[in-house]
Amino acid sequence: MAETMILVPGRSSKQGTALNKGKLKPEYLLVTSTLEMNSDDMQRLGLEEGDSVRLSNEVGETVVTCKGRKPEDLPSGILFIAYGPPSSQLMDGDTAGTGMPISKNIEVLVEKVTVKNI
Amino acid sequence: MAATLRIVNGKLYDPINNIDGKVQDICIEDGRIVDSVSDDATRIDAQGMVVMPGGVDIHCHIAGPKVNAARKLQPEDHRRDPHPGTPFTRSGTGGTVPSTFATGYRYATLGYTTAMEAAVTPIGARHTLEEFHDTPIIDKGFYVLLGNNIFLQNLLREGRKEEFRQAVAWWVNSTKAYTVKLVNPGGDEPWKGKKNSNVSNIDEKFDGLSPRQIIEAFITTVNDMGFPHPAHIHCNNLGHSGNYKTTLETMRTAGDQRAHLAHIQFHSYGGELGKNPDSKAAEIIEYVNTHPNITCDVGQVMFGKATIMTADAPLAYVLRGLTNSKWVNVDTECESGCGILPFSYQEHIYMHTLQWAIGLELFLMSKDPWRVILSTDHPNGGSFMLYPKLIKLLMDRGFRQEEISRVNQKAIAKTALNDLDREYTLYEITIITRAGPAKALGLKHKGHLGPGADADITIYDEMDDKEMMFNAPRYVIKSGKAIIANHEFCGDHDGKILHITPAYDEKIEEVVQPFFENYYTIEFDNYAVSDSYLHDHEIVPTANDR
Amino acid sequence: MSLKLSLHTKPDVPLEADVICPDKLNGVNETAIAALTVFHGNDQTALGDFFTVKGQCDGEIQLEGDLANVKHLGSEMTIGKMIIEGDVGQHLGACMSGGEIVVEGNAHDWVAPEMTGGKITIKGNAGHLIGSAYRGSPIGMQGGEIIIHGDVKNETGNTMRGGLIAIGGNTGDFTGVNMLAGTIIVLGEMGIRNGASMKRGTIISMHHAPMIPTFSYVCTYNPTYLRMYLSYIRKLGMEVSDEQINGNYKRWIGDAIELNKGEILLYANE
Amino acid sequence: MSENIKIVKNATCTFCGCVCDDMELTVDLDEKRIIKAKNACVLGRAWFAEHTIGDWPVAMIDGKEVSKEEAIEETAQTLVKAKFPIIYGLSDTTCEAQRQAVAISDIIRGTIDTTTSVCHGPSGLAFQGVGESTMSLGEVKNRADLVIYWGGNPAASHPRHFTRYTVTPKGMFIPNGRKDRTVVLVDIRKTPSAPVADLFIQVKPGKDFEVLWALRALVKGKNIDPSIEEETGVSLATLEDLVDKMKNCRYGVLFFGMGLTMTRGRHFNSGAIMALTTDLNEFTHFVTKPVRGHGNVTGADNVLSWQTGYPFGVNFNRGYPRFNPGEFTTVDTLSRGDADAAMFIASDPASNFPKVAIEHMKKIPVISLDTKQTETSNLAHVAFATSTYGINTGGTVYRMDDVPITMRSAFDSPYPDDEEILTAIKKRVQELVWAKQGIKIAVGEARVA
Repeated sequence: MAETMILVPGRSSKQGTALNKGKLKPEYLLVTSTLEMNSDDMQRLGLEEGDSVRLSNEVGETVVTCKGRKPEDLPSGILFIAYGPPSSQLMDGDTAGTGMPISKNIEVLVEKVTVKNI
Repeated sequence: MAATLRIVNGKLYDPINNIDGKVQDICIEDGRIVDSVSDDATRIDAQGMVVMPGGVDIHCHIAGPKVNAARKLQPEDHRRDPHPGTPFTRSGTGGTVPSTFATGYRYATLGYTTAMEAAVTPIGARHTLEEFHDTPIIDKGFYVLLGNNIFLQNLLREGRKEEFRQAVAWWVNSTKAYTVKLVNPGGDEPWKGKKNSNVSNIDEKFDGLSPRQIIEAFITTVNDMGFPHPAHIHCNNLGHSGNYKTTLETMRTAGDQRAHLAHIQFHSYGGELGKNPDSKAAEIIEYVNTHPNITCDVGQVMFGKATIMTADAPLAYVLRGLTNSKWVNVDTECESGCGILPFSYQEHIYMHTLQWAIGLELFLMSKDPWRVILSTDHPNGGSFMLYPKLIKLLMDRGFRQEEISRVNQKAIAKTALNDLDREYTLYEITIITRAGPAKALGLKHKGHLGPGADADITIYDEMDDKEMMFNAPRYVIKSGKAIIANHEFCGDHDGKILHITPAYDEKIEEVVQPFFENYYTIEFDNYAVSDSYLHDHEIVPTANDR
Repeated sequence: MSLKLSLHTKPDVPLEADVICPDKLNGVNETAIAALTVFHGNDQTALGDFFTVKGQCDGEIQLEGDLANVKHLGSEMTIGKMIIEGDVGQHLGACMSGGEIVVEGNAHDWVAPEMTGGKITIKGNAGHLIGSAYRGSPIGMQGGEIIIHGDVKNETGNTMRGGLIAIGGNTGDFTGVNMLAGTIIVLGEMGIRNGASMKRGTIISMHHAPMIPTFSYVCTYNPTYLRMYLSYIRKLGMEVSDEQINGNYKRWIGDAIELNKGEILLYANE
Repeated sequence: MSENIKIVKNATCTFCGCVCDDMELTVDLDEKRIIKAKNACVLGRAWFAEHTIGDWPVAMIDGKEVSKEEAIEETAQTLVKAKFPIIYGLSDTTCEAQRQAVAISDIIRGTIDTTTSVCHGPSGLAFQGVGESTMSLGEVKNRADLVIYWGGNPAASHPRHFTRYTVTPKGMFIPNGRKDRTVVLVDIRKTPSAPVADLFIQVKPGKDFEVLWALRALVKGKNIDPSIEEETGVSLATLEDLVDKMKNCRYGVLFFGMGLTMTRGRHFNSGAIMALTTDLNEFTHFVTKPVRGHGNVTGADNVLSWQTGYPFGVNFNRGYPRFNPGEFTTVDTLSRGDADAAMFIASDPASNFPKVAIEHMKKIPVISLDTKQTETSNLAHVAFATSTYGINTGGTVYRMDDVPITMRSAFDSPYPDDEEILTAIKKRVQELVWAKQGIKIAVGEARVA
């Protein structure tokens, strides 16, 4: 089952502390590959805490681990992820004459990854 | 270029030493003018040329937080005026608010070698000094904004005069400033705290304190401490019709103490508030003429592009209402603020022509050129790059008449400009651009060509067209080093920071510190600017140091 | 006889060739043209390093080759004609005041920014900020015509004060943003937030478009003056139907935040 | 813990744009680490604790250790050879280092850009369009009775923003601190910052511009259709209530974050905030401020502005500065494939730029200067390891409100600082450029030497 949702990459304080250890360290890689999702949405998509999901759009795709958030904290259809290499894969390079790529509110297709990538 | 230099055959203009166009050699050694140098010194033949001290700008806005905000604001102004680098010099951009490198180099291309930034918030002093380090050629200093400083105003309210005096000295030391600047004293609090209002006259009390009390306290304190340059005052009501009364009252407040009135053109308007002004240049200059304690700079308006950039934030807001252009306001905690907007002075507009004409009236009716100094309040009245044109307006009556015929005649009719036949001489121009400002600043080594002076020298080809002449010096020598030779850059120079270090009782820090802890967001110990920001610098002594 | 410039070497990095402009090449011989300065990145080099020069310019220049990375062609142009067979890079006809440029392929961002006169035709698509102001400028395009047969992206006609922009395809977001006056016709669909901050001027589209909250619907009518514009661009080869020429348009006015004297006309018979 | 302990008072934390200068650092000089950072927030504590001395080489070429001098020579040769060299980053280093970086760009006629372009660059563009009424943070502390945050999450990104500057502190005209202020948060989701607010307004994603535009209209007394709620998720009544609060406060402030600059609309979203602020000055005193991310990104804006006249995205190909975001900004010069060499200073674009830009980075020689190993240093041809500003070096940084602060060094690092490396590169590229042009100038004659 796949659905189109809006991905909002942003900063988190966990990311901020992990960043100081080093961007190639496991802590940082974990934080930037964890996707927060409305728990109702997760249920609908048949997802459980820690499952892998593939996010894709016309730019690229990435596989991340999902984590539930209460519906009152994260509206249905919105996904949050800390900026990092996974979110980069979905960003378009066109800046529309501003220098800024669209880095938030990215429409992505969300699907459960049934076979785990090794 | 060797450390010794001899300039021969030039016609000297050196009013401080009473030299008016006499052909005489100048000898230079180790950055200073000396009586003689050995025969093997490098020679510059100035045959047919005019030799003057380097220009001194007593009032301009060239560095610091508000200047940089104005730079960021106007890419359109920079795009049309690139400043390419040379093998000797860095590149930059010009326009009304040039980049730091372009500022230094462009002053040099006019023959100016010293310029004073006229308004810096104390908390922005560090920023200003950083920019100064990237402003080449010229020597420079700045005036620190203390007139709307809340802590100092509190001391005045409470009548703590001695602590006020100590705190002023502490602030000047902590910021590496050259003197104290007042801008629309007493006007900040109504602006920030009372929904964008302002004080309307010099005796209007706000929380028990009037602008006049503030002005008087600073004039007295600065004179007592013997600063080389007195309190530098931007009066209340700038730009408003009828403001000449405020200006006269401000000057009267000084009594017979020294005071410098900034850009008086903007403060010489008659008429009723809210209506078109007329000229009160005669009244203002009459007071200046008859009071030797007063120095001023004119703040001439020049037609074309300008940038309004002032610590008088409420004024900038008023102008924004007139132009509807992009507008910047910056409030600075406990100290000051500023307003910025692009502006354009246009010949057909009554107000703009009137301002232009009043400036010229002030120059032409001045009886003591030593005390009525050339400025455009760069970039408020126009760029410093327009000084040569302004000089031509003053020196060439025919040119002036042509220009007068092109502007708004209703405004001209409100002035005496058509009746003023005076033409400035080269000697007088040397006074209002060099000797006068150096003297008003108390810079004893500048503004002249006598032994002991800094070897800051400009050599112009003598030409009938004074605009062309002052636009392109053939040689510019800074601190004894040739920077421009045959109109081209041949070297570079950092220039030094000019500042003062008035004595104060360190105990005052114990009085100031608690205020910081309550109301500032920067730690007290991180506030004072360290000497590492000075690089090459000169401490100019106060009268009390001597 | 016209001048023909054929790209023989593709630039590795952007090539700035503002010298390719009838004003600067008229009457100059082949050798001298080949020696003129272009900037290959930061490398100040000769036009002949990239172009084969044939003929002499008597007001007309033909260019061929993949010019997608060649910038500033026809900058500041005042007279003559340039015909470009292929794609072209940024800043085509920047600040031009006269003459004509025709591009058979696609154009990049900043086609004719701050143009005051003349005419540009792009047969393919173009990028962002067509006929716009450069950043910080209070005025964009002031006169002339920009005719683009394909699609364009964001900020078409930003701060435009005069002239005509006609787009055969779709536009991106903020079409006619900050417009002061002038006319923009979009035969395709427009993105979002069109006419934001506009003071005066007209934006016309043949399709429904989302409106920002500060525009209000006034009426549906048959604007006669529009026929003239639409007939004119049809003559230029754009696909305009009789129904559109004679049809009804919904008239919205805005931006209420500004003077509320701008208008957006949307074809009503869609 | 050794006996050799030093206390550094009033040190400055440069992790985020708050640039808090009230740190009290306990430094173990033998172990060369900070063992305690009093007054620091969770991010600041991690910043000070984790910046210890690493064990990687000062300089590497293609992954192999080389001397600093060899790496400087290779860097200079690479930069001078390039036709479209770009320099990018600079938000996490001192102004002194930034000045050297701009000088290098000027000399090699390259392009220089900072992380501003992918942070509040759009706000910089908006500023150039509409201007801005703004303030230093102390004015908020002392005066603001209405504090609005829009599209930002300071609780996660700037933890002390609320407590040190904007919400809880007592100020001159705010004697009771938090009690004297109304705090509003506007965002598309309930972020960790929401609990601090008296009023949380949730906007549908991508509808900030419409909401801001409706507010502007209401402030100006124009009508807004109630259908605004359906479009934006915010009711007309909520908007009217907010307008009422804004018009009637004594000193209001609007802080905004990258929820505005990074989404569709970009600079127009920031511009809407700035214009709304200007509009409100008809009624009361109102100011606004983008909440800046990196410790010295504001310094980078300032240094570039004073040296070139432009705040970011500056190109020197023609021998003087030019500015055009979308043309000279780094995402563009990489995504389009313009750049033929790149030097990244104190930033890691290989981990957060769009995919197409990262792919181009892999095709060109890259030079990196960073305190730690990153995706960028991993792909770099020449990689310098440098010391950490504010921990191992002094120098100047600018807080998000343009207030400059001098940092205090806590302990020495065996690694050179960015300024030292960049100064050496500058000197060498100058020699190479002069040699290329056949110019003979004695060192000391020209500014750049």
